Amino acid sequence: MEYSSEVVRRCDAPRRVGELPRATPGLSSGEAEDRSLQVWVRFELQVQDGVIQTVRFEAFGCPHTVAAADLTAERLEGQPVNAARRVDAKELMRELEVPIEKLGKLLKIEDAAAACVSGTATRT
Amino acid sequence: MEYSSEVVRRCDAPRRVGELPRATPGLSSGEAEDRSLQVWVRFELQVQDGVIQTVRFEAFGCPHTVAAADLTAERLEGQPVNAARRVDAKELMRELEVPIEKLGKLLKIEDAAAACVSGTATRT
Amino acid sequence: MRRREIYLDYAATAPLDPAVAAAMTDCMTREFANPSSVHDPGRRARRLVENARAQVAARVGAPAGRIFFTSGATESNNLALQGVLRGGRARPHLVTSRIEHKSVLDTARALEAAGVAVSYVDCDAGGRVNPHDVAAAIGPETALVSIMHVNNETGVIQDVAAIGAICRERGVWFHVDAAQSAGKVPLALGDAAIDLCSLTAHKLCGPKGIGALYVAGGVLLAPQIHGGEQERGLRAGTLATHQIVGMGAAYELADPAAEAPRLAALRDRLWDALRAVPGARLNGAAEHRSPHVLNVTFPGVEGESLRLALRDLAISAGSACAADSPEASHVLRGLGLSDPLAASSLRFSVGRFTTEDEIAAAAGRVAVEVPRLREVAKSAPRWCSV
Amino acid sequence: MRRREIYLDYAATAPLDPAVAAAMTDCMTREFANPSSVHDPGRRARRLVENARAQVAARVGAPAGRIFFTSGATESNNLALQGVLRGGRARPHLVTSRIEHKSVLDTARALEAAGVAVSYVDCDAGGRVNPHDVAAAIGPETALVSIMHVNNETGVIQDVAAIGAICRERGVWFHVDAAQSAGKVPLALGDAAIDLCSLTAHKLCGPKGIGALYVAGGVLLAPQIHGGEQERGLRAGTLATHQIVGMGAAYELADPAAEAPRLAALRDRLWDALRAVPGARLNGAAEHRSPHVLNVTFPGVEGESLRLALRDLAISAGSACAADSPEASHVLRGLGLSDPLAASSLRFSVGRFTTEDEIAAAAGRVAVEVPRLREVAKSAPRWCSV
Ligand SMILES: Cc1ncc(COP(=O)(O)O)c(C=O)c1O
Ligand SMILES: Cc1ncc(COP(=O)(O)O)c(C=O)c1O
Repeated sequence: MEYSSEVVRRCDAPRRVGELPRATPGLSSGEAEDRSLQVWVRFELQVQDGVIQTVRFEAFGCPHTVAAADLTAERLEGQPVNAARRVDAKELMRELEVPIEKLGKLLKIEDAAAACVSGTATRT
Repeated sequence: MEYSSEVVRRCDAPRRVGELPRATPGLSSGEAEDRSLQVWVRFELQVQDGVIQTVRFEAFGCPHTVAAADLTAERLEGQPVNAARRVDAKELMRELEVPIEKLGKLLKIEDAAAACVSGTATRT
Repeated sequence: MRRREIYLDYAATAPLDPAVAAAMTDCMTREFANPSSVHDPGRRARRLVENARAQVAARVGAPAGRIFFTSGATESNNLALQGVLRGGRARPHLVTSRIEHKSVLDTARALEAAGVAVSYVDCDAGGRVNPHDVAAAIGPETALVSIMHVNNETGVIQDVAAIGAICRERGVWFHVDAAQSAGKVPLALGDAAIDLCSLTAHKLCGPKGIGALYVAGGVLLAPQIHGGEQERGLRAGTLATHQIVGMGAAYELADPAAEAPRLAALRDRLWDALRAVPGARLNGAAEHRSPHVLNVTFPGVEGESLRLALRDLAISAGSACAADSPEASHVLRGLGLSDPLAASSLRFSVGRFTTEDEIAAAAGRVAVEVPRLREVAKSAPRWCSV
Repeated sequence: MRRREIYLDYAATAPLDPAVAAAMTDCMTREFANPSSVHDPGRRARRLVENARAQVAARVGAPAGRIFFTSGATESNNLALQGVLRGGRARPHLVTSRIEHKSVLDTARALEAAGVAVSYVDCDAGGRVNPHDVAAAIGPETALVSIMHVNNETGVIQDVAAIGAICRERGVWFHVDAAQSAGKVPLALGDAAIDLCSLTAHKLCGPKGIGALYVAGGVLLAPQIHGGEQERGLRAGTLATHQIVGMGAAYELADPAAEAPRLAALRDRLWDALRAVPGARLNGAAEHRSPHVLNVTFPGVEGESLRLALRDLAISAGSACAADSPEASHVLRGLGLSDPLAASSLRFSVGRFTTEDEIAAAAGRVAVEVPRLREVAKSAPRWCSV
């Protein structure tokens, strides 16, 4: 597998790994998984006045998944909350030079982010 | 194909190649061939008082055949004429380290020598 | 800057021993003729080939005349299986195991497509094939049993003596893939109940692209590569003298009595360090192991990310032949591991030039990266680590 | 003491070019990892492999992605023929010629045993296969035509362009054995009507034991050696990086535009000298010849004795693969020579390191030995020389 330098950089030192304190006001979280693809992703957002303030993620997955989750977490900060519904796996793939066979995994990033605002997801 | 040093020596410089002068008294000759084996051998003997005085040979054949013919020519000199009937291909093979698959060719040496004293052979 | 590369992938391939390289270079520059040519340089090349054949034969305890050179163990495995089962004789049944190398399993699959019946014997949780299971799989139609000597992913040694004895008793030929074991685990083919045995040079600090098949007297094989009288008609193609010389030198150099304990000590030292990583599990029975392979699962760490994190270590997830494939190792699944656990496993394999410092450095790197990656997946569901 | 050895058997094999040897030695000592491994050293080895693939492809005018490495042209020929005809599809008919290399003819024979119908086209007295004869042999069941580019015994070039055009028209795949021609006779596979083409390194001052098969897009081949994903599943087995690097270097170095005229001049000079030997006859059409081969009959001189007498010349009677066999060359018989004349023939083949002095010395030796041996068989019957 080849990785772009951006993927390698983010995997070596992802900047938004972890959880937000449970007591954080405006906390919402969402996760998604695909066991057959061995991928699980979770985001936690802190939203204030409709704007995403802080994002944290965790992921069990390949380097592309981890890097894309880290990039997504970074990008969502400062966006209106609806941006979490509009994460685009294809765009992540382009930006991080992810091979097409990884698309299925990256779609779980879309799902996990969207789940944060759909109100259905809770922390497992 | 491996050749014993004796075979190589005799092929490099066979000592009894050629023909005896037609007018030689007591001249007899004999030849044998096997076209499927691509072998032809001829001996000429000069016999005096029942004893073989001089022998010459010619051969179209593999190195083992040429060496064995040369050795036979040398051995027959000084022998009673009946020795030409008793050339032994197996013995030539042992002495010259000839592989078994060449036996058919060496049998033509027996035949050509014997033909010298059978009275049937003439020079072609 | 990354640290200096540490090579712990000897089961994939090994560096050339400098003495082997020297023998090859000498041959390459001096004796270039075709060993099948009858002129003097051809004969000299032929002598080098026959000398190498004797060196290989001596290492595996076989008569030189029973060693046939091929392009490697992959070809040898193909020749053994196809040569027996495509021979056009009766008994179209093959018995093998689920944990063989791909070159056996894919050949078995190709034979199935051609109408051969194949029975795949399972291994136990320790990675061992039970000889009784082999016996049970043999039927009246069985022509051949093929079981590897040392598994390339776990290093587990199979009981080829017991399996061979069963094959003899049942009148069935027995093929052993010894690509990983030759020169590391003792094997005396002449005395063993083994009819066919695949060998390769490159796992033993010899060159890649050259191997051999041992064929016991009386075993009939249909050649798979036709043309020319090389290798007594069993394998056509111009003999690669320098490659054969390299294999001969490698087999002569290999000294299992001296090397196996040294490798085992390195491997054990590595395991002693790695077992300190929480959750680390050894794959394959602890007894019955070749000295050079250590396979460890780190539950809860995704395999591909772990390999990227440890990219300064040249190690592997499974076999190199399938290194780029996303499928979990069929061998680890054969041992009963789940897909995530199989994927969270690493194979470390040591060899002639591995040092204690490298072992210590590798263990140190793993001890840093595994916990770091677990942090990234801290709340991951249970299926990720069971 | 014998004179210094003179090597005129380049059609059997060639010495390594020192630049090739240097590239191989460099690879052998530095990049030993398995090119299928995904770690850094594996990737570096992979880059060497892909670089070599591009070098080979460039020399034969093919896209790199259509070159698949094998252990040599023998295996490539087997893979082409068996890969098409054992593919399990319909059209079980092969067309080839009687003067192909043994690796084609023996494979054809093995296919016949497996139920494939084979038509063997004759050549003319000049050693050329008439494209019309190939056309006539193609039927509705024909899957493949296999005709060599340059014959290894006579050096005669076949009209692969015309034959390829016929194959295209008839919707039949065309395989060309270019073991002798690559790098000596221009060949642009990408533009030619050729679907499969066998290549080897060692006839071009590269290493023995490595070759390639060109497979045009759209051609379906069943792999013959299974296991592992190497060469996109077409040919399993650990890639022999140093061998592949050697083949790449050899193909890159080969410069037919510069070398062919030099070789042709040496060959012509040799023939000018040898034709002075009474009765000497050239085998194969004088036009349409590869620059490196000269095949001459010396009627009335038994072949084996001639070769012994000329043992300071490394030359051959026919192909090296059958060098030790007593059978007369099937190629020369295909040209219409009798068994004795075929046996009285010598193949001289020149190459990169052949000098004018060697040519003169060789001709001088032949001019001495032929008359001397004719003396030994002076009264021999006519069948010995016709
Ligand atoms: C157990 C086993 N069998 C066969 C092979 C194939 O050997 P080679 O690389 O010589 O084709 C290997 C290694 O690749 C192996 O580990
Ligand atoms: C025409 C031809 N085809 C095929 C081969 C076989 O090639 P290799 O020696 O690479 O197996 C040769 C030479 O041996 C040859 O001359």
